[in-house]
Amino acid sequence: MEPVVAHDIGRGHALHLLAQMLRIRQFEDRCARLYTEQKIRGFLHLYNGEEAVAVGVMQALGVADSVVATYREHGHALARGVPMNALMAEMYGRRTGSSGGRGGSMHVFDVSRHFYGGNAIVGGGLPIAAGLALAQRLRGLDGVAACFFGEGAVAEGEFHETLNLAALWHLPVLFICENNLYAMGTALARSEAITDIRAKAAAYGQPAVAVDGMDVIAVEAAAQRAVKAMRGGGGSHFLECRTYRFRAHSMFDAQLYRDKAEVEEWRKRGPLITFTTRCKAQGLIAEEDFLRLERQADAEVDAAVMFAEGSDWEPVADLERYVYAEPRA
Amino acid sequence: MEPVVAHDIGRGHALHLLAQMLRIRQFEDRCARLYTEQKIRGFLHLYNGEEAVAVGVMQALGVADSVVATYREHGHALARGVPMNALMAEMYGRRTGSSGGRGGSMHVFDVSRHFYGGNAIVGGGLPIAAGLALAQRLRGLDGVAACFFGEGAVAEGEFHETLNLAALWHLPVLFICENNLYAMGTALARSEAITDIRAKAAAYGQPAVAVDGMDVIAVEAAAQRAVKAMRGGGGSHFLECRTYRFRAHSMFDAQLYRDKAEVEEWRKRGPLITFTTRCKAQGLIAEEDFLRLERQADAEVDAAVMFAEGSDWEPVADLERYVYAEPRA
Amino acid sequence: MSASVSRTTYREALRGALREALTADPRVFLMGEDIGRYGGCYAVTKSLLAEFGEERIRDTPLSESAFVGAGIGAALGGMRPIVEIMTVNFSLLALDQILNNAATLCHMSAGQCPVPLVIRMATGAGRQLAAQHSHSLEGWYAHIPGLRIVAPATIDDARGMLRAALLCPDPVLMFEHIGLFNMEGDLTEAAGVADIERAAIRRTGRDITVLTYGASLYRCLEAATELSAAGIELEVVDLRTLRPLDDATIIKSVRRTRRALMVDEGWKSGGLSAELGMRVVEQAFFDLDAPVMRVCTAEVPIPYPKHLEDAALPSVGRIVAAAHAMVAHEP
Amino acid sequence: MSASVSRTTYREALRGALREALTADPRVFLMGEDIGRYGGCYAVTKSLLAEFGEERIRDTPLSESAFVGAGIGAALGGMRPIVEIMTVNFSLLALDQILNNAATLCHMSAGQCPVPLVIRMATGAGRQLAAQHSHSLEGWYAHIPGLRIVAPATIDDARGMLRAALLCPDPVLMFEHIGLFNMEGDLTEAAGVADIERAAIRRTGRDITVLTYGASLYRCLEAATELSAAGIELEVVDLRTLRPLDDATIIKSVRRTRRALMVDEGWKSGGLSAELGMRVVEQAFFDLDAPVMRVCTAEVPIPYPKHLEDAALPSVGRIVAAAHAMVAHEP
Ligand SMILES: Cc1ncc(C[n+]2csc(CCOP(=O)(O)OP(=O)(O)O)c2C)c(N)n1
Ligand SMILES: Cc1ncc(C[n+]2csc(CCOP(=O)(O)OP(=O)(O)O)c2C)c(N)n1
Ligand SMILES: [Mg+2]
Ligand SMILES: [Mg+2]
Repeated sequence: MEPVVAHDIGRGHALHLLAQMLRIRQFEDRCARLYTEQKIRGFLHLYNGEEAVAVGVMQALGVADSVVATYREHGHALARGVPMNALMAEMYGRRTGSSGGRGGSMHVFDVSRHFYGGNAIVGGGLPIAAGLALAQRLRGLDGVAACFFGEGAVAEGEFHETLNLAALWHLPVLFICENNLYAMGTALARSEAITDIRAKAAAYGQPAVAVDGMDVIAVEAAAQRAVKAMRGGGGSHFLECRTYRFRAHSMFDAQLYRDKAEVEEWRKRGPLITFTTRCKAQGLIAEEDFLRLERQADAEVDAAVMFAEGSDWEPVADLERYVYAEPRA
Repeated sequence: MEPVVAHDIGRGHALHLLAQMLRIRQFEDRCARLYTEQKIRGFLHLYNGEEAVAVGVMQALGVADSVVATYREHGHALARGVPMNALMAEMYGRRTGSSGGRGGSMHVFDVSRHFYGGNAIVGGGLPIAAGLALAQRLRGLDGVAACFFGEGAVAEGEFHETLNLAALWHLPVLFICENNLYAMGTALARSEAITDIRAKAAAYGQPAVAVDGMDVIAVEAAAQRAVKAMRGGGGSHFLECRTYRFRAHSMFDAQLYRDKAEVEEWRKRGPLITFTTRCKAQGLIAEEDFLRLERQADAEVDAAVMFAEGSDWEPVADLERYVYAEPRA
Repeated sequence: MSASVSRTTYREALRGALREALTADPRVFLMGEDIGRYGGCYAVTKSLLAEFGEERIRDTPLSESAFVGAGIGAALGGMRPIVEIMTVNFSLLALDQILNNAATLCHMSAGQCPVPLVIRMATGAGRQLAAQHSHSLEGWYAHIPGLRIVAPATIDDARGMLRAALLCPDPVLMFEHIGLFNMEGDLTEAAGVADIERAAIRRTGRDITVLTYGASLYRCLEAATELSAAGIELEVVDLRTLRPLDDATIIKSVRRTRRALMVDEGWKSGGLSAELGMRVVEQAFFDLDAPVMRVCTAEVPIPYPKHLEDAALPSVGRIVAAAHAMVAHEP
Repeated sequence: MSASVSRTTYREALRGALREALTADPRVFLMGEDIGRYGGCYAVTKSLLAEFGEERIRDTPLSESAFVGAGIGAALGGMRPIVEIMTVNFSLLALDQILNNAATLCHMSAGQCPVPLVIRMATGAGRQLAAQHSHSLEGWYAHIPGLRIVAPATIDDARGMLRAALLCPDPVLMFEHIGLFNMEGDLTEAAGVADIERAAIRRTGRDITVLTYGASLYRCLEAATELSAAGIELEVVDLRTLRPLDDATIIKSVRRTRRALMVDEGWKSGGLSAELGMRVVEQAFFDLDAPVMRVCTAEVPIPYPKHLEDAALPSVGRIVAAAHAMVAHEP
């Protein structure tokens, strides 16, 4: 892993990062409750424990950059700036949702923020990110595409095809592998003959680094370096973020495949706890800051629930709208 | 590349290897003529220049081992022992052909020799070879599966998926990459960001070596080592054979993508010429041996043509036979 | 004849058949994503890893093309693999192996390479899983020669068709509707191997033949009960096998009722119901008193919210309405 | 009106349309295997690399899923990519991207993500390329909502439909039959953009409406000439677009001829002809004087030898025989 460079972040930025992580955490905790109340249905995949990855990476992106994520994308959406109201309404399936309610938890889209899902086919987002980056290059623009996926996706053929294509064509894609050690119930060592994902990526001929995905500052710094290199005309970069998901894969998972003790061990390294402790030690923030941000996040979540519950359903008459684009160009 | 170990082969074996390579060369030269006479139709991909690879590898295999090849598989079929008569009849599409005439040049099958095609989807044979190897392991047998494919296939997702699976499960697959530098008109450097294929394969966690694919002895030795390791319980092995195709990709190819001079340069290193020269220098064979083997090969080809031309067509009434297996188990 | 039955679920019937096959035939093994430690994404294979061990219950990496292809290879190599693809939606990643290899090898090799492979996959909508997890493509797969397509709707068939699939020398794709796994009911102990070449008439009736399969069967039976009160009697045919189709049973029923209504959960255009309708027309045109009709899924990627998902799928209401429209046509 | 025409081939008409698009619209670029240095496996893109350079004529590695997916991404990113897949047979490797992404994104995102992507692929049999290079799956693709499927049969359409595809905000799959590339004929200079929502009547006739497209069109026209001598007049409809189908033109014709014969090169069961037949029956049942019929490819992986390949494909003889059988049915 990359050594963590001591890095002076200042109080304002510390508060910002913490606020973003807390928004995600509180939003999702509420979603879990809403799921048991059956207000949210379908598959719900929580990002709990991995917040530092999305928040860290997003700091490096500009408004014109694109983001492609997975079915575990609430964190990415929020960190990218998708309004929480629209996100919660999407969880409810309401027409005010970011995808008009049609996508639900797994398919959040917000094109005004270049947020392209919300892709629930493992590995399926990678080629799309390469294409978005290609479009930037062909249009003479300097936007990059950030593509998030789990370590499970690394086994898929599309990972291989896309890493090669991006490296070969020097496309400005930032591949971010969220290595949380499990793909559903399959531990990394049970799915990869060689488990060093960073090394795997480097073998395609692109800069590849691994960082502590629990450390928002380390993630941010690595993403900044990669994006800077790409803006300067560099090709694709790979960032392995070593992290852990604290909760089940989805709401249907009994977690028979891992020990409670292992989870507890990782919890001690949780991104919120470690960052808060560190910032306190450095005198950047105080306990009351944390509590205030938590309250703010909760208030934002409350408002989002209100918004969602007050929103309409899309009319059934519109079921077949948007199968084809409208209006015709 | 592996250093070529000086290797004492004896006259008998030298004659055998030369005979096999000559059979392939003469068979295919005739096929090219028959193609222009329209006796052979469809796609015809010649192996001219690459004979040392198939012949070298086959020396390492036993009767119970399996072979999976590509659409450029005449050489593999002959070297594996598919009778030339049946092969030529297949080229003609006659019912006495190895696939009853249904497959043609690209789909030679001979299950009695565990020769499983003849696969014309680039990369498509790799998973099948993994499965054949898995079957051996699960049945407690020590057979291996040899899988041939071009360097173009390396970019396909199935390459990645299968190499990982084979390494992860320690399957006795010998992956043989026939690196002839071009996939149709695409030079390796135009399709791979990193062109060292051996290194790529090694990154999956399996022994991987590169050999001079123009040197039948080097290929044989490397294949022997790999197969021996697999019989002893070892997992998959990878063998990159650096070779060159002297003729066009198929009969439709104007070869705009490479210089005549490059082809001529490689021709000097042709497997027949270098092996013959070397054996002569070592006093293993004489010019008259070469001529005799060439005559024998020609006679075998003549007989095969006669056989094919004298064979019947499969009756149209049988068109729908074998869509499903018969008889039902 | 009073058959001995036991109470179980569709999921358990499948698991029982898997267990039985693993016990009886050393050539059988299972392979798929999360079928072992996790217990299967729909829990069908739960506990089998503990019973049969890692060699025979093989968790695969996420690589649909490789492990389906490996299943083909293992079948060629003398094994009887049962491959699980989590859902039909992900099977698209393995479609090259399924169409270009599994379905093709036997014919292309003039019978030398039959592929006795069983591929199980979940299919269907109804659980708000949205556009990448809800499609019903089994009717689409039924277009491919060389494959056999089965879709058990009942608990007996869940077990019996898996048994039959394992005896079959051809590649068999078995589609299990996600709405059926929890279904409880009776398993006929002595039912044996299912005949995977025959449809079954699940309800007899004189007015309209309904051709359906899988979870839609239950919607049709519900509609039949409702229509019966209105004096319209549906004959409900459970196709069971979508390729090859059992024309004999289908046509015989339609000749009697003189009307055919197809109900399936696939998209309408180019779906299985079109094929069924064509066969009826080709073989029984002059016996028909009304145009054939079909009730299928709206031609949209299935949306997440329940009201839209319900609106997209064939409902009892739509089946009833179609039946009324059909009898309104006087011969 | 005497239109100005020029003599050309189907292949050149395609190339001309590509050249025109590359010249007119900086957002257009081409991507595919061997389209550049090699000149395209069917030589459609020959010389374009020299004219437009490597940035816009992009040879890809052998990775169908990645470059089709990259096409989707580039379309989302404001470009107008034209992706070539060598043949439909290899497109199966990219089917996940095509179905789960290209066809789905617009609806799933409530209209935010239209995918203006053109995918061209060769299709069809007749050149003895055997079971992994000869299939006709365009009718099968027509099952998928969200896609537009076009299959130009004429030189004017080769150019005009590509133009239309590029103007379309949806993913358009364009299928070019391998038997047509060398076809010579006239290109109507002023023909403009083709209407990809309408079928075209290529021959009028009173007795039977023949529904077909692509290379089969020419077999149908040949059959029509032969049948005309026997007093049977075919009306030959070139569908042109397989999704969405132009019901209006189809049904209007069938109402007049009172008979419908479908001819396509796909496998019969679950193929496009089944859908066409169903639509005719659903919309014009009481206008029919004979059961609808279809002439399709035998349900086999296409074999290599010419006599078996010919036997598998729809032939003029089979079309003629079907027509005779249909008129034998007296109303
Ligand atoms: C192609 C495909 N195969 C299987 C699945 C089912 N599935 C959904 S998430 C998942 C695990 C993915 O693990 P990973 O990539 O590590 O991401 P994580 O869930 O850990 O964030 C699986 C197998 C799928 N959605 N797509
Ligand atoms: C999946 C797929 N894509 C494209 C093709 C068309 N094609 C046939 S051979 C070939 C080149 C393959 O090159 P390589 O793997 O290096 O083998 P070689 O022909 O050099 O022996 C291509 C692109 C194919 N058959 N299958
Ligand atoms: Mg993971
Ligand atoms: Mg090559």
